[in-house]
Amino acid sequence: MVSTVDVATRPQAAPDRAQPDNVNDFALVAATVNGSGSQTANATLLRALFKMGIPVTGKNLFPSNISGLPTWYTIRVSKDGYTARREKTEILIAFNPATAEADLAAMPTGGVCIYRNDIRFAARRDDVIYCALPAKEMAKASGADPKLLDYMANMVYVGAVAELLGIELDEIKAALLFHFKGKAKAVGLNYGVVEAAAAYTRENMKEHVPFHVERMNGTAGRLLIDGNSAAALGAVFGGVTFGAWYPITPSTSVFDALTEYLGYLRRDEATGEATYAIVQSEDELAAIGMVLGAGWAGARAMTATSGPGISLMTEFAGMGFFAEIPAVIWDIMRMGPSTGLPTRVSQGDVLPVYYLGHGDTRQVCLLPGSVAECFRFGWEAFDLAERLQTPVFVLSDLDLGMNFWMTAPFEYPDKPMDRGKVLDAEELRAAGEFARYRDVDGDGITYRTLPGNSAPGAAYFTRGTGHNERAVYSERPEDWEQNLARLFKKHDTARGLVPAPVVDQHPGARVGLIAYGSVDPTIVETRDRLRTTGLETSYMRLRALPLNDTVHDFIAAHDVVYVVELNFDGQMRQLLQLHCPEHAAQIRSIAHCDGLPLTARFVTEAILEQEKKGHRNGHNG
Amino acid sequence: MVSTVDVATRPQAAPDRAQPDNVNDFALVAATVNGSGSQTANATLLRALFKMGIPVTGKNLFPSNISGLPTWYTIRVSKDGYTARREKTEILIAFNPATAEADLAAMPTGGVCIYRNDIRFAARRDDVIYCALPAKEMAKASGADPKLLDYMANMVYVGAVAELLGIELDEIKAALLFHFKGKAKAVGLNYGVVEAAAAYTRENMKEHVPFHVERMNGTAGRLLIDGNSAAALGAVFGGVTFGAWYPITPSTSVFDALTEYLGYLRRDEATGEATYAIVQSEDELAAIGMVLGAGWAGARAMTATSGPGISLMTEFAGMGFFAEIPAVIWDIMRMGPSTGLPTRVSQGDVLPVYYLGHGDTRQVCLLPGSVAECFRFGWEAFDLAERLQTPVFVLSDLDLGMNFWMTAPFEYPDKPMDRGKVLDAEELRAAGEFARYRDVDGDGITYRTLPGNSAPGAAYFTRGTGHNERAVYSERPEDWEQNLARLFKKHDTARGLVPAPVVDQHPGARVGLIAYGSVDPTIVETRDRLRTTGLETSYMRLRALPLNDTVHDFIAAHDVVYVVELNFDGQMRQLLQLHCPEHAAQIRSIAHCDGLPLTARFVTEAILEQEKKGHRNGHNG
Amino acid sequence: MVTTANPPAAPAPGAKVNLIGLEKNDYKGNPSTLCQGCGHDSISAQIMAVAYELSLPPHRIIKMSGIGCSSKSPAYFLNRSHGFNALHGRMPSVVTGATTVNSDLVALAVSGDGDTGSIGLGQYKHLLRRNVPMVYIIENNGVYGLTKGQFSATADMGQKLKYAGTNELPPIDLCMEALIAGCGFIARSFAGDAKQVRELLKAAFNYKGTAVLDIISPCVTFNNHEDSTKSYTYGKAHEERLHDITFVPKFEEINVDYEPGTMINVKLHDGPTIQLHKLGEDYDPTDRTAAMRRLEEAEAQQEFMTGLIYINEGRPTLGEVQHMVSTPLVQLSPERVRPSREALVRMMTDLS
Amino acid sequence: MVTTANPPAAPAPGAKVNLIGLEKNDYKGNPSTLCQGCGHDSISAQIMAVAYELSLPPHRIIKMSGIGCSSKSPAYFLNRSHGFNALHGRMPSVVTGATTVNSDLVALAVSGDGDTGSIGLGQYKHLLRRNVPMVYIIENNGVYGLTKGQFSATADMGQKLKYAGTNELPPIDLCMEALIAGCGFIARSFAGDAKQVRELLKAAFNYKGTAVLDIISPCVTFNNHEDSTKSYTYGKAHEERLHDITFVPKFEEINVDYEPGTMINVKLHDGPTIQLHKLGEDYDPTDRTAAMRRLEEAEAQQEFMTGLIYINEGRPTLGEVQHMVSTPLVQLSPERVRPSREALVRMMTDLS
Ligand SMILES: Cc1ncc(C[n+]2csc(CCOP(=O)(O)OP(=O)(O)O)c2C)c(N)n1
Ligand SMILES: Cc1ncc(C[n+]2csc(CCOP(=O)(O)OP(=O)(O)O)c2C)c(N)n1
Ligand code: SF4
Ligand code: SF4
Ligand SMILES: [Mg+2]
Ligand SMILES: [Mg+2]
Repeated sequence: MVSTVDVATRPQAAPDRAQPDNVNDFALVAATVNGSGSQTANATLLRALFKMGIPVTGKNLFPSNISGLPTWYTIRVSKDGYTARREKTEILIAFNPATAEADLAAMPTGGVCIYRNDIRFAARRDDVIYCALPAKEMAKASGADPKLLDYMANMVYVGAVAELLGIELDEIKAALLFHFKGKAKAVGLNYGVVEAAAAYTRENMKEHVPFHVERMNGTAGRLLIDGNSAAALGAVFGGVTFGAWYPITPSTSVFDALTEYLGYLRRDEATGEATYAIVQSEDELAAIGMVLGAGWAGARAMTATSGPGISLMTEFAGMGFFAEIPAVIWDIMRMGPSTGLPTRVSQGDVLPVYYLGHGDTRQVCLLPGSVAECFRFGWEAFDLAERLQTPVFVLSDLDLGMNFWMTAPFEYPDKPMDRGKVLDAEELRAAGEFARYRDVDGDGITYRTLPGNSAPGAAYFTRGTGHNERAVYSERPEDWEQNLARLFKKHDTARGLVPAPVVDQHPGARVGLIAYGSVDPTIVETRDRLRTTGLETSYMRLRALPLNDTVHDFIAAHDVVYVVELNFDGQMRQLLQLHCPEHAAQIRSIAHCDGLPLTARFVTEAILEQEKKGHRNGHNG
Repeated sequence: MVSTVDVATRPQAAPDRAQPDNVNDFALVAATVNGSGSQTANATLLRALFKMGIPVTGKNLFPSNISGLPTWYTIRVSKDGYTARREKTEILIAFNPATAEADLAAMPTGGVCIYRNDIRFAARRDDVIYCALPAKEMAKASGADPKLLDYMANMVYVGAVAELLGIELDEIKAALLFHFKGKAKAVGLNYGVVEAAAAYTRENMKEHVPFHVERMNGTAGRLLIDGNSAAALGAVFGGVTFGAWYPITPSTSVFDALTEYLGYLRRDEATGEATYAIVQSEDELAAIGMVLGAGWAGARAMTATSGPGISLMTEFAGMGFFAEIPAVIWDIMRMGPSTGLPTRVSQGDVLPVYYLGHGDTRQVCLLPGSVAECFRFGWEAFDLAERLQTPVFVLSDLDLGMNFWMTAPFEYPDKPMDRGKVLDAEELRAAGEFARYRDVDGDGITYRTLPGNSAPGAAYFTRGTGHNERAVYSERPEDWEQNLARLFKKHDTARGLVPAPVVDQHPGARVGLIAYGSVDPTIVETRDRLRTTGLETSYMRLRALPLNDTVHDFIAAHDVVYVVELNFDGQMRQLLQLHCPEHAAQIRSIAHCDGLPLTARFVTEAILEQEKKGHRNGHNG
Repeated sequence: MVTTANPPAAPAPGAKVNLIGLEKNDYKGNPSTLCQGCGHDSISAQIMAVAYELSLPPHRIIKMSGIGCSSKSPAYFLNRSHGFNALHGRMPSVVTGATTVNSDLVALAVSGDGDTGSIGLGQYKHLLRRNVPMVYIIENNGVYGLTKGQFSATADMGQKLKYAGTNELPPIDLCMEALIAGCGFIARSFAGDAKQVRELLKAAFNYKGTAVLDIISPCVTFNNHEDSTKSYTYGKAHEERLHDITFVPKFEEINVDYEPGTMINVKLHDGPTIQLHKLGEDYDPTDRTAAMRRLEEAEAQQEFMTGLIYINEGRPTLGEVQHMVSTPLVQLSPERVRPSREALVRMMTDLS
Repeated sequence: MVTTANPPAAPAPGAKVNLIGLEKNDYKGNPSTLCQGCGHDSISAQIMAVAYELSLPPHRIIKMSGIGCSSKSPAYFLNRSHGFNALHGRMPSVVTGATTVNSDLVALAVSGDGDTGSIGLGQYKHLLRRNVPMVYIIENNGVYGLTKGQFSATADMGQKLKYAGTNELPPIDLCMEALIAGCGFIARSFAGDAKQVRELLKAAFNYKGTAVLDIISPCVTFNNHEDSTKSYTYGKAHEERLHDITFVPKFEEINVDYEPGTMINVKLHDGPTIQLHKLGEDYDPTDRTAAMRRLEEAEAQQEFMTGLIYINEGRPTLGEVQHMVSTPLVQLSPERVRPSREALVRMMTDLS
């Protein structure tokens, strides 16, 4: 049975009929239990909205657990195309008794609470609209296999939400077809529940719901995909031939997708044999060891991991840098230090990865800011690794990697593979002379040969110990110094080769914003909000480390720059201050890290506050 | 037979008789083959000079190899008490045919070349004085066991040097007695060779040698010891009860000494049983794991390693920081990145260790600048680790750790052991309430209980995952944020607890110098040299990370500060710029790293040059 | 043996208590967050039961684990014991440090097949070599549960999993690994065989060195289909007990007598006895070569053999080879660990 | 098998050359910097001899090692082969990557007992489980040479060393470890037994999976005193050969015939044969259980047994279970590794 808040008790705060409904600009959250299959329900809603042309994003806030704990899935619909997280969720789907009370309390006034009718609220608010659903009964009624009842119960809210918000049932059906890869039986079963729930809601929900969606043209030609799948697909088109990995959240889906896509796209038509090899290693230490072995032998090799795995790769990372071996390492950042929060997002590995390895090391890092960039860096990372003969770390994160984002179709690589300075037998015979670590071209990048090269003099000895130009062990001070100086020269060469920052400089703006990675959508929205307060800003989105000179120019062009990032220590802010010591004092940090993606509201307020008190970023060293 | 450069051919450059001899202010280098036992010969010379009251230092430049490769042992005698490395070595002991040619070429004009008479110099210089020794013959003549012949041959140069420079034979004998722990037979055998060689030299060497030593009073009440032994002794007096380690140059001697000293000083008189345990682990990952387990259980636990081991400890280091477990880790720094040069010195682990671990970590580091400080930090590190409940890294290096240095006798700990905030059963029953991670005192340091505590509520669950005040796993954003904020508050508390920098501020000096660790003696000498050029400087010797405010004041008080360090990347310079962004541009880097200790000449010239062109330290980020 | 370490506390009126005056509740943990029916939870239940039965003082137990669903489980039992949820595969080193400095502690470790057999294999083997005093439970389900169903190193060859496909590598037998590493207490059991798990646990708690329990513990979410050798159905259908095992505490008289040859009694170092009642075969768990042969056979025939595979208290523990004072190191007074001022002076003179 | 991979080059006039026209000198390395008389150097000598005899094309060999004196030795042989001096204990993972992407390469790895048995035990075991095609030589001296004489995990119990004192832990038997890890080629030898080392090496180069050679290689500087089981004197006095072994290349006819029962012939996958001439005992190296029992015995009796302990080419290699195209992955053309523009379009439509 359904709550109908009668006129007498209708909250003052509740939207006044006169006031128009909220169309295509709100968020809903589905509070469920993980392992109950609510992912299908949520994905269906998301896709249906998307196919109605309405810009959407979905974010899954899930526990580090397999089943039984609370999960929240937020869908934001935004006619303006904003995709950042948004604190306020006007529509609550309360399907988890364990959190229903708190979820209700967190709702904004005038919100809609769609709940399982077996949930009893102790403190029932009278400033929200209720819609109770006999989910269990309807699930049973569906005649589905008892094992699937929880699962079906979730389909009930899909139907109810569709009815209340005006999501087209055809799109729901299409989404189910897509999800179940056309399996008629599954689709029928689920859609049956959806229809029944919609009908039930239509009959029983008398209350007007002041939110609805309308078909628009905001997603034409676009698709929904998660960053890890995009990364994997990019690697496939980057010609990856070897992958070694050890499972760890949130990077696991990179290799799940990689294995799947390679299976489709990289088997010999005739024989069905693989043009690649994937090894699940015993740990991350072995994974990067295998990748370096493969890269040394001439393969495009990659691994994917997260914080704890990165820590375990430290020694090999230093060797890769020093022995100059190409490798691609995806770090899907989660909350650290230590095991931290495996299912929460952060950008906490920027500084440690840049300096990964004891001694004087500097690693090359790419910072994808969208799923399209995950795809692009997926192949470009190999070009850079082979061109620079060094490990390339791609720092994505849980939010970008595991959530669905809208994107234009990915662009096919716009340049042939760059295999770097490799001398084959013929070239070597022609060249005559070969010294593995001699800086022939003056860019710090030297020539290498691959094992198997039959030309005399092709062989050399790869080592993590000090060596001369001929890769022979040497303790001569000059040899060490020259070699390390060349490595840092190569690092400077890298500044010009890695993807340059994307700059939107606003003429005359006093304030500049610098950000990277999954924070980008937040900055886009933040700038609009700041503009409404009269504060115009410029924006530089960093896409790689090492930094280059455009950064100086950008900072120099503004009185103050705010570095916005999702970690505690203002890690990129530190690297920027080191890069521009002369501007260090005008670089301010907006670093925040509580496991959730940054919201435009938070960043906007943080900036306005600092602007007010003009406070300087103090001693963080 | 002996070369006597006759008058006609005497080099112009050769010291003019009129000119007084160089007394107690020169260096000699013994070029030998490692594994040939030349260490005894060199140690004997060093100790004899020291016992004559002449300030000395010995530096061993040895290969990463067990036997057969060139080794150079340098002894500097300095009436002024300088102990830094010095490029110029006026006296060459050429006992290694493989390097004799180059060693000769490297000598300064007017130097003395004492060589094995079976060595033939292709390019014989006529601006040096020669003294040839029939080493092999004399070794045979000694009647020593054939296995010991190479060894005895080295004793020959001891006798010759003693004779030529005027080292008292009694002190040589005393040194041998000390070395052989009084074993008469060994002493007799060796001393016999020394005497014979001295006699031979007296008779055959007609040429005047313009260098000699004179007894003085420069070493009264002091002793010679290496930093690793000092560290071990300090740990013993710090009440270390558990050590786990894995061998690695140059840290191995820390545990060799620790095992030896514990054997003397930490056995039960009655039973002879140990009040400690030492475990040689299977690798460094296990070593730090054992140390954290022991520290968690309430023991004072330590390990010692070098670069590669540090890299392997990364994951556990992050956990130690985050789960707040006391531990002491000695990093005897060698040349990195990667396996690098195991027998060469550097200060290349400062930055990587300070940030060791993925996510937002900050480690506490101590920076001993002398063997006396190695001893002091040997025990003080435990007080800090237990007070701060965090791993404490002591960053020593190969030069400080493996070479002999003069020092005043070590001072007994001037405070009782600080075991930190540990609640035992009684205290807990009294307190009633206990939450492992609650900041009761507002200093970021919380209370802990040890396993075995019988009071109800004493138990808690240690984890590397996100947790609330009660150490229960929590994904709540507030819990994560508060906990990390507290950890950084604790880090700020540490600023006040770690050893403060040692400052010698020169009134009105424009230029400040900042250095740490084994670079200290070089700075002392550099400042004197700069003074002679009219440049007065102030000096701040850092002794720990995190940095504190005195650093601001020091930098603010000078127009420019030079950060002098033994790495490529100016690692401490970077940390200083981050600590004082408002002064970042006036902080300049003098970083050099070729495997050898810095010399005063090099640093002086580097500073004068930068002063000339007033060049600013550019983009290092 | 630790059962009577503490003076019995005053039992709560009426409540059923054990020898040290604690109730079953005193051995409880937090509610489990594992999947309904996960084998790990049934093992946790046996741990609580045994700790109560043996009257183990909770404050002297340390719960040690790595990372994984299995490694989470220590949070779900013995809340009155300290716990240490270490890093993935690195629990053994942490236990080595903790038990060496405090010999009063009873280490109870829970790990998984991935935690021990994949990333942790090196530490596992070196721990066994050192014979660190502890109970080492491996909750073996042949998959990585917490990361959602990849093959672990103990997965059977040819096994199929929903996402991971087919496993083409031979399994690592963690009991055989323990045996050749010199481990002196090796048992295999099945989470579905509560009584055997209990009796083996009691024996393990009374063994002086490292006691390894490799317990097949089905992952109901990712590896519980009929054709999986790590499933409940398979286990129930195929379990082959080497013997029926009963643990007899030292204070209990053994007065029943059995026909000769029907039972083996294994006496443990301080009194208690393990009774092994003969079933199908003659099996002597004190014979190392026999154990090796039997494990070989079982693997060759894909036989799911459970019971006490090998026991031998002969080897010294790590603590013993350290020749330490009897007082646990962490309890030594400052005077005993910081030498005197005079001692330093002596050292200084010796060095100069 | 790689012996006839390359067309014979024109031999230098007069010089003695092998089947591919190379002289002994073409297999040399840099001068050794190891101690005079180090066992590792004699093993290097046998490697050079065998590579020449088998006419292995140097450019197809990769020399792999970890860290240690032993791991340095690849610099002292086969200068015409690429080498990779990896990290301490981590060589196995590097070989796994390199050989998987280029099946044309012949991996020759040299490690030490510390490198493999201590820090590297985990990678060693997992490599064996995967059956990575390679020759894996362990130069086993029971100590850490390069760090100056600490005990390694293979040091015998009760052994004494100048600095390290007495070893109180049992040794790890790297052959037994290999056997239970599923390795199909396991041999133990002695650096002082040049002929046996040579014949075993030839066999190993012709084996298709991981071939483990655990060669006792005395450290003359730190562990060569009479009472050390890893010394020359001990080895010479106590070596017990399981059999006399002769490797017969596929192109040589075996026409001598022996009395029945005096010899075992083991045929390898592509032609060559290993002849095992019976000595004291009847020993069949193709019987896994027998091998296990024999290793047990040898360890129990502290017997220094050498020879081919176990051989079985049955298990697929890592390359085989990857079901890859026959062309080595590193030789695939860009077209074969970067799918077409159309393929991307297809993926994009499927996803939208
Ligand atoms: C260094 C590191 N790598 C990877 C992970 C991710 N991870 C967590 S648990 C786990 C596997 C656990 O498997 P198992 O030990 O069998 O435990 P189960 O969940 O099956 O009980 C992995 C790979 C991690 N936490 N740390
Ligand atoms: C991570 C790391 N830890 C420690 C070391 C120091 N180290 C170099 S070689 C070696 C032991 C080598 O022993 P083994 O493998 O037996 O070789 P051997 O010298 O005896 O031939 C050690 C501990 C290192 N190089 N890297
Ligand atoms: S996933 Fe498997 S192992 Fe993990 S809790 Fe669920 S059933 Fe247990
Ligand atoms: S120390 Fe030992 S192992 Fe190393 S080279 Fe010398 S003899 Fe060989
Ligand atoms: Mg498992
Ligand atoms: Mg060795």
